[in-house]
Amino acid sequence: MIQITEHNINIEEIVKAASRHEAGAVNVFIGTVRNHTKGRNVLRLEYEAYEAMAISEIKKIVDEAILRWSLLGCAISHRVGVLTPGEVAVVVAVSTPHRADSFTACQFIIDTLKQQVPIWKKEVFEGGEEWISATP
Amino acid sequence: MIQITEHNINIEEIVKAASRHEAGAVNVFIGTVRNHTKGRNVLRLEYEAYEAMAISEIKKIVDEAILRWSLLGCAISHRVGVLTPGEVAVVVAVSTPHRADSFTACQFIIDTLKQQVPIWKKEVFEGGEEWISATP
Amino acid sequence: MGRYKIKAFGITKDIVGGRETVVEVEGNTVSELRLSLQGKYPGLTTLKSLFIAVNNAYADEQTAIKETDEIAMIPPVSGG
Amino acid sequence: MGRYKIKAFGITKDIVGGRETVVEVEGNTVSELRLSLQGKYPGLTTLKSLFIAVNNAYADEQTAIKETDEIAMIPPVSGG
Repeated sequence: MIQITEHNINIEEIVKAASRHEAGAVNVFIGTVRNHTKGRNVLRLEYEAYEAMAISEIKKIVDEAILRWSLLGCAISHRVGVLTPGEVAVVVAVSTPHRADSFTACQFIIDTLKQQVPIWKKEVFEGGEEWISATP
Repeated sequence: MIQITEHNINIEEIVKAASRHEAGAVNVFIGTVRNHTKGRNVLRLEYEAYEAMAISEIKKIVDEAILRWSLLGCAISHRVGVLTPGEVAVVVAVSTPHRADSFTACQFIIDTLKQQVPIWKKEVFEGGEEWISATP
Repeated sequence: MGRYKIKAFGITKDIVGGRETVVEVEGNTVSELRLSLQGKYPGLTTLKSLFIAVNNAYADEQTAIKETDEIAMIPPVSGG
Repeated sequence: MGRYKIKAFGITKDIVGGRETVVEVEGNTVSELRLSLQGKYPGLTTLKSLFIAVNNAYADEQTAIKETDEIAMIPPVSGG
């Protein structure tokens, strides 16, 4: 299950979608909106995705994770739209027979997602706004 | 929040208890009952805890994790009683400012919990039962 | 030589002033498209990186493009 | 010399036949307690390991025990 959504992410639902009865371990990464970054007070984040390509790029990452680790289930949901501090921006859940693989695979997926998947966030803080990572 | 419980673990509740507005990352490990181990069909697991000591040992592990990583929040729940395949046996959730620490700290906690905390499981499979890891 | 419709996201949307722009390109490669885009919108050269996606996949500089392809500018991503 | 009430968990509960047992110990250390337990219940020597907890913490062999302490046998743990 791969999802780009404008609605609140239901963590339990993502975990269920990734779980398998043959799996003993589920690892879940949840990225939330921080209330400050670089000493600035964050008012909100605005997320935007190139949806069709984002889903296709996430699929490639999941396919690689399935090949490299014994991934049994995987579910990923990413929010778009306006998010305020404390809200959940992304959830990655993977299930594997043994627990060490669940950590490694989940970390690989979120790390690679952040590098490759066409999703952008603009941070709106007190006194300004900035597309994160856009300029040197 | 550290909990030994006879009731279903509510994952969303554990995640909420570990989340902090200053944290950007939450990592969650969920241990579930597998439907087979070592080629045996698992009918159920029976978990037992030395509750007061288990909570005290988990606290020590969490205190060490707080010292070693920038842990902002942590919540741990472990089931006791009779569990059937697919059920959640343990949930560990940690929140940190940055994501790499969330993976490392969560893995440290579950690995150490499995080595040190006085909780035992008996596996009841087709044709027999066994206290896991008890005898060589 | 062709006329290409290009999708814009994130900061590139602000630079070109909308979700889409159209550029004339001398040639039919991603590399030539990039030159046209940067000529029309010098602000694009200030980005940390700018990839071009063709039909929902990252394209390299030599990739040939057609006017019917779905083409997009991909500034540095920042999901998660 | 003392009479100690010992909690039993997991496989040790099966070996001693209940949640608790009482042993007479010549001496007042964990090491001497362990010998008494193993003398009374030879099954305990077949375990991969057997720790003794005193007042909710792992104790080492030299730890002194009192009859009023909360003492427990900790066979190999298998939580998670």
